[in-house]
Amino acid sequence: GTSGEEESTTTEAETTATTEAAPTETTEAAPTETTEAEEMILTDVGVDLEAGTITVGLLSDLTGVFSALVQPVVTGYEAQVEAINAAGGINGLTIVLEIRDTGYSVDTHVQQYNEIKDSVVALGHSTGSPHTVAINQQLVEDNMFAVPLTWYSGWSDPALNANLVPHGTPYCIESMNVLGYLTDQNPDAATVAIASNAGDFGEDSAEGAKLAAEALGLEVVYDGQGKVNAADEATLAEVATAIVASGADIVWVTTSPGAYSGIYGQALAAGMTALWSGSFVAWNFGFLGPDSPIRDAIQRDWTFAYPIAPWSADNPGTNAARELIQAYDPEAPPYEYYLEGIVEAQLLEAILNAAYDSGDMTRAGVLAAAKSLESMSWDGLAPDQSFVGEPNDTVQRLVNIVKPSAADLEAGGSGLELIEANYTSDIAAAYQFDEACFDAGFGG
Amino acid sequence: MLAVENLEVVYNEVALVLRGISIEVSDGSIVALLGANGAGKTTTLRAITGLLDIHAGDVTKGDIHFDGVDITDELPSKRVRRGISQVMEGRRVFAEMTVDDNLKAGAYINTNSAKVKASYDRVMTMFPRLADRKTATAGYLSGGEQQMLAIGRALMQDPKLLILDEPSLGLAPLLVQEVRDVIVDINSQGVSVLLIEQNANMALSIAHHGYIMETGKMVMDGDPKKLLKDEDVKEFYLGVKASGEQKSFRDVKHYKRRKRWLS
Amino acid sequence: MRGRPLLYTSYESDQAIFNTMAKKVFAGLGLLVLVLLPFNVVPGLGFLAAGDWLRLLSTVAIFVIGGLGLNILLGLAGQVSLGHAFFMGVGAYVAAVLGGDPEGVRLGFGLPLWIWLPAAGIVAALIGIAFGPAAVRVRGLYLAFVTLGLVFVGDYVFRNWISVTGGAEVGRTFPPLQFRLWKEEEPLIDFTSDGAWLGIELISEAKTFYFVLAAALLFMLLAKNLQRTRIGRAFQSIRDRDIAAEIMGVDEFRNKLRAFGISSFYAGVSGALLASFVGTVIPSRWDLFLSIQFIAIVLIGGAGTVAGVVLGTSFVILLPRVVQDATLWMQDVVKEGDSLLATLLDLVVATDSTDFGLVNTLPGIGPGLSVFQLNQVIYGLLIIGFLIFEPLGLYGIWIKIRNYWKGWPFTY
Amino acid sequence: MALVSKRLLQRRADRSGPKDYEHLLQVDDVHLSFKGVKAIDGVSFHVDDGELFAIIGPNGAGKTSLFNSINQVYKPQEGDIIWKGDSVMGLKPNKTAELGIARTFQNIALYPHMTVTENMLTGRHVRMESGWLAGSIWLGKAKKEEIENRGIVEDIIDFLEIEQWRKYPVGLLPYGIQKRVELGRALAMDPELLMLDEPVAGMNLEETEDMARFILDVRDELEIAIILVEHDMRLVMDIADRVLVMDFGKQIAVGTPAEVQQNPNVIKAYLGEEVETV
Amino acid sequence: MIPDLLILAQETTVEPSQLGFMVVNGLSLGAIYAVLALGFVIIFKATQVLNFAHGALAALGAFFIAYFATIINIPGRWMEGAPGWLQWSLSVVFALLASAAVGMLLERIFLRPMLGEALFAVAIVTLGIDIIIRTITNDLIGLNSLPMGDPFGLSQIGFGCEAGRFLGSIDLTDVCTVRVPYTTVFQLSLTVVLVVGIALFFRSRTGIAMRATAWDQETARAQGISVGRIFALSWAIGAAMAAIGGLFISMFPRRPGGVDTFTAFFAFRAFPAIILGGLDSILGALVGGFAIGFAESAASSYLTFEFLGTGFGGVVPYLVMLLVLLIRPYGLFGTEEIRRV
Ligand SMILES: Nc1ncnc2c1ncn2[C@@H]1O[C@H](COP(=O)(O)OP(=O)(O)OP(=O)(O)O)[C@@H](O)[C@H]1O
Ligand SMILES: Nc1ncnc2c1ncn2[C@@H]1O[C@H](COP(=O)(O)OP(=O)(O)OP(=O)(O)O)[C@@H](O)[C@H]1O
Ligand SMILES: [Mg+2]
Ligand SMILES: [Mg+2]
Repeated sequence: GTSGEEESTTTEAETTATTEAAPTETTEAAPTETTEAEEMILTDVGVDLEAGTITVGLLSDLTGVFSALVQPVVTGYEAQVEAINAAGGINGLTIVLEIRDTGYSVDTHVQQYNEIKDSVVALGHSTGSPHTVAINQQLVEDNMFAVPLTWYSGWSDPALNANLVPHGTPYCIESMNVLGYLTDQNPDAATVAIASNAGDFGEDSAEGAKLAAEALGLEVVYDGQGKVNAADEATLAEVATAIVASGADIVWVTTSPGAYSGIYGQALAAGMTALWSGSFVAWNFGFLGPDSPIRDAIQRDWTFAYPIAPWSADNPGTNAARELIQAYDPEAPPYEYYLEGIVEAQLLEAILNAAYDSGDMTRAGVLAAAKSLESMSWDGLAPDQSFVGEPNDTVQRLVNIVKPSAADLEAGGSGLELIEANYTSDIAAAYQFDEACFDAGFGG
Repeated sequence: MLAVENLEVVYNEVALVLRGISIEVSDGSIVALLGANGAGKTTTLRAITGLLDIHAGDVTKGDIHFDGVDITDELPSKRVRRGISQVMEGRRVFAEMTVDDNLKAGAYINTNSAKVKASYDRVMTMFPRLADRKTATAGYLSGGEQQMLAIGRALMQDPKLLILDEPSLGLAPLLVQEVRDVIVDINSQGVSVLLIEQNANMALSIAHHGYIMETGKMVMDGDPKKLLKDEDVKEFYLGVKASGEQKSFRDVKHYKRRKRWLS
Repeated sequence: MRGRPLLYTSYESDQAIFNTMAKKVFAGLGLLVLVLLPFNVVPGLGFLAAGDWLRLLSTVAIFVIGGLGLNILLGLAGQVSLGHAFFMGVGAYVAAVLGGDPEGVRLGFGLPLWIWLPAAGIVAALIGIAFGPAAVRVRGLYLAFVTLGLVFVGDYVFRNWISVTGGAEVGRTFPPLQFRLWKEEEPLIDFTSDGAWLGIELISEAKTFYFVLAAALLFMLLAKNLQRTRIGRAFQSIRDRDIAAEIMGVDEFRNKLRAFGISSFYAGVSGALLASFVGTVIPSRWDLFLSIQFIAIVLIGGAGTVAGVVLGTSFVILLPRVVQDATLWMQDVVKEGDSLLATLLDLVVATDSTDFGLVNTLPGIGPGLSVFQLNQVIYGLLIIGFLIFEPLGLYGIWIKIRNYWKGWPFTY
Repeated sequence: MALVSKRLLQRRADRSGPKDYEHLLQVDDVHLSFKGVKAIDGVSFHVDDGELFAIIGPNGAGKTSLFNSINQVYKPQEGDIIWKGDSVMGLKPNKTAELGIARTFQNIALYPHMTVTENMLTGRHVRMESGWLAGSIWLGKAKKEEIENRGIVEDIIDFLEIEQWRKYPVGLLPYGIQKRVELGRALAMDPELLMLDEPVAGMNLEETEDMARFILDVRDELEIAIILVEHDMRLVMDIADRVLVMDFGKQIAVGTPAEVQQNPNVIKAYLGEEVETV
Repeated sequence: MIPDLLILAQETTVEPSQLGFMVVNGLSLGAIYAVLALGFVIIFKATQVLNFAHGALAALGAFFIAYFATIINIPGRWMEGAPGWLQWSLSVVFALLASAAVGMLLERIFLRPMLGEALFAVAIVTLGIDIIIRTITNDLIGLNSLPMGDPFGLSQIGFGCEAGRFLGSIDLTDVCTVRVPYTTVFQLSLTVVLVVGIALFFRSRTGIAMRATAWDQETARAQGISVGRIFALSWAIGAAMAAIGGLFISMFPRRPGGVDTFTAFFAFRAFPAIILGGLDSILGALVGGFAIGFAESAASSYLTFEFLGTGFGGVVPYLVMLLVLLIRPYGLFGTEEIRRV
């Protein structure tokens, strides 16, 4: 294309006037499927009215440490986009995905962004927090929005989110919800042990847990915020020892699935019994398999909160999503991350439709459309969310409380049983959100 | 016993090093193979024992028979099992292993422990110096000690044919005589020997037959006694003047150099 | 006949880096091509003028500097170090602290590039020298593992020293590539924004490219000179025969320390440039894999030569992109269908979950590997294949080609 | 005789000042053992300027170990080694090189990946000065020094007649040429004492003659003292001024070749009866 | 059920023995490191190859075990009624054979052509292998972690338990001074058996042949040693050891979920153990493995001061290694390099 000479910092007005003038003209002569829209659709990069395509980028970790999570997200995304296209696309325009593997490396993320930035209208998702921060400045310059594929509460911070469209419940709100739920159910619980990965993911979650503990009157008997390093076995043993020593009633650990099960296993081996939870990212349906040694124990001990519905939830949105995946890939195991991909793709669809309706499909137009999405509904697949207003208004506080269930797994589900949909605890609901729960110091 | 016929060897697919040589070692004999540096003696040995491949060498013509069997393309380990052992040029002891372990490695193909013991004892009596240093790390032995170890290691295989590549290199005069005696001794026990040497005097004094090669070709062969009398052999291999007296190194002239300078 | 007679009128001309006319011409042409790259005028190389390719080439230039450093240690002095990533990290954080935003969340003094860049190298070198005595005590592979320890200790420090590094999974931003005389607001030369230089419009990627290219060329020159002078020879003699070298008068200890220091200097500079170039770096960037990548660079290029480092770096850095483009292309061809090629490829490529194929075009699960996984596998295979078929490295291939043409038309 | 270039002769002239020492090298009752093995067991001798001194002895007698002790690679437990009146004991090996002791090795110890010229230039290391930074920048003094020393090395290359191999990595050269390069590298150090460890082992007659000629030239033209360890008795007896005989680390005889040859102990331990035919 | 549990939890707030936990954890870690080190050392000892793909092989081996034992149930599917432990053991044997086969294949395809090349060039080849195996293994493992299907489950032996028993098999919720999972007992006994077996093997004729081959392949061949067979054998053993290491890693309590995409990284943690013991020493692998296991376990139990930050336990092995190397440059039992002129 026109890479190289292209101006990436031109203003909106200039863009429409100068670049891509040709395609704009051809809209009049465009095939009829560009609907009866007489008004001109403004475009710049990534939307080709002549070819009838909208190109959207996905920066996904497909071979790195989170590939087991991100691969199904991308598959779900693709499935949904295929469905959208089959149903006529965005008013006749086909969505084309430009998928790039970042391998969960910041360098590669930035490099891949630069490879696709001149051909896409927006980023359907961007895996990883420092990774997304690393391209944030360029996103602003390029007038593109991106959906961060992480749930850091700081994404709602105006300092960061000019071009970000975060969806789902932030980690810290998730903590508040689950701890609220657990103390509701177990009024005797008096102490909590908290441990987490370092960084936005773990520490945002841990901060949330601490805020919740304070509000709920739980005593924090071990604070292992930032102490877990999933790739360092020694930290798992250290944290497990400390958790056991603390004798907490509730344990909140936020880390990767393997590390979570490792800490849990070592605590079990030391004879500890407690209520266990942590960010849903730790969940993996392998833990419930018939051969898993902890199969029974986790059904007894674990509770999670999901930002989307579990696989076997029964509501229109989830039912449709499930069918979609099963049709797209009959081999696909039931797994919530497919649904996450669908959630993201539906969000994209809504944004693109809104942009089309506004007649402005330039990057800036699409970004504006995203930022003015009043109420987005996923029909139960995920709690509804608004993207307009102050952080305190837009931040998602609803979660789905789930518990591991072998029965669900055997019945063809993902092993997560929906206990309560669209749940929000009192502290989560009341929490005044005006800055990140945990300031990771991104961009500093 | 060993018959090399019309052998051609090429290195790296380009360098023709052996240009059709033939050697015969008959049962129970000692055969000497002499030749200037780079003549292809070691290459001949490699071809016989199957170690050319490591050096990117190939037999492109000719064949090698051992006891009537064509072994030209056999694996080296197979040939060792047939009874062909070698003392490689440059000692090549397993430096990080002890003297004993070196000998044990030599006895790898020999699974009969009584036989191994017998060979071991034989080596120890042959080279008392090694007996003193049984547990020493081979890499720290002196040059000559390493040479003894290399010879001893080959003897551990109880060979039918022993090929030695410059066994006298770096050995003290007395030891050269001893090695010579060892060779004669081994030979008297029924082992055929192919002896590659720079030390023509020593080699020809015990050989039953001698070959002389020059840049990949056999230039002369015959009865060692005759070879010892040959004028060229005398001049180029024995350092004896036409007059019959030994040349002195002090008399060596700069003539070659002058000649080069003039041209 | 062996080669052609080389006639020199003085040892000086024989010892020059480009000691033949052909070499001079090639070097000049090569430089010209590099300078013209961003202008899309070089036939066949037009695609390299795009921003993303210029970024890749800049990455190559930055890695060349680090690679030269390791080459001095590994290729010349024969010391295997797996700790190169650590020294790059040190350089990067020195740069970050000295050049970082004083008002930012992390420690920063806002000093200009001409201070933080050399300082990055110097501090890394000092740490390298401080570590040297321990490194000199152990030899060979043990040294490799001692230096591996550096990477892990470094990782621990980098994770925990949050005020400097930003901490795990967060990282920090680094000073941009801008030239200021002192802490003034506006940079004199800004390598990171689009605009005109001497009236010529350049995108930011081109400016960055020029800057790192110049740096890489400078370091190449220094490395080449080092290699062909007294100390470089001393390094090589230690590599080839350490005890003999000592007996011939080379102080093994001092020279190993020197090699560590110089190599760490290069690493520090390279790390600072890399961090500055990417902008945001998390501590795990300086991991074992980065060290290993540098070893691969040196070995694939052909240890011991400057040209080898350049070739090796290009291979290691550009290969993933080439493989990626190839696999993506394959995916497209198969998805398009129709052509003969597509039918052929379809045998190996699975387009949906029920189709048979070793590779599928789905990024998620499905039969066979995804194209992205294939990308990885091909990368691995190429590295292996390369070392198997050309153990002398890319430089070895180059020499073979050169000798072929030298001898032409008499090729044996 | 114009066998050696003026520059090399100049070096010889530079050395010929008044002497303030008794012997160039003096080895004084040296003992060296490794974990119970007595490699050197009380050896004493001296070497004077320009002398060609030979050491012979059975394998494992400790000859190489003696060289290594003089170079301080091995640290003798007892005794003293005195160079021009000062003890070298405790010095690092590279310091002995700076003093002017050069050496070749029993198993060729060249730098196989470097060319002949480069190998010889490493010999110049101790006689050069420029550091890594000066070298990296390649300006002024460093450059001048490099070119100057290249000239000296070229003289030696000429002297040893290995011009045609100049640019070859030595690892690829024939054995005989490598031995010659090794001699060249030692000569490049401007030594006053040259220690040669079996310089003609594995060489054919022609190569041995060449090497003998070079050794004699070095001694005669350049007036460098030489210690020669060699098993080739013809060579030793032909060219040595004095011979030391060792056995099991002990010194069993010293004297002129003629004396030593007749010594019954030497015959018994080393030469064997048939010395003439070997 | 949940409320019951809470009551239990409150009743059991007896201080568990941290020392006991540390020792048991150290033993289990030590076994893992020792087995990983053993596989690595064998390959190095016989072929002079630094196998960077060891971790990937461990993950692949663990996958094989999970695959045979739980997914396709081979040979269990043909032996209904046989005791579970027997079925599982046979599956493990099958998986080890598969791993060994992979090891031999890798050697034959990728490493044999590298015979005689520089050590580090070969090491980089193993790195390429690592990338390939890891990618393929990750693909095979898929999205969920795969448990090993071992018969030990969560069973433990308790020492000094409250219920009056001093020693015995216990419930998860019993209160004991020291608890040792069956899996740890299994790991320890298997490690001892393996080390003894391999040490004996190395003293044999094949062992000497392996060392000879490693030092000088050409000369080894000249002794009638089939270098190819030695290489294949050592890679087979090495890969099988890696698989056992992978199994150990992927068990309760360390990774009750089983093998996942992180498993492959674990082997790098065994490096200090390998070096501490000496790169080419079987005994060293054992001693190094347990020394490092204990050092790490002790550090993560006791060195938890705030100022040390996070993950100090993880660098302790490297610090121990550095310290030992400064005193003994070839590790505790490594062969010294021959250095002489
Ligand atoms: N691996 C190799 N590749 C290429 N050429 C080789 C190789 N090995 C030997 N040659 C060449 O083959 C020729 C014969 O070598 P060979 O080693 O067989 O000679 P030789 O008679 O044993 O000599 P020497 O007396 O020095 O041991 C020489 O010219 C040598 O350079
Ligand atoms: N570094 C060492 N460690 C242990 N033993 C050694 C070491 N160096 C030499 N030796 C032993 O010391 C003795 C003398 O060895 P040295 O190499 O000096 O003998 P040499 O006289 O040079 O013999 P040759 O003529 O065979 O070369 C030998 O027995 C040798 O094994
Ligand atoms: Mg030979
Ligand atoms: Mg000697």
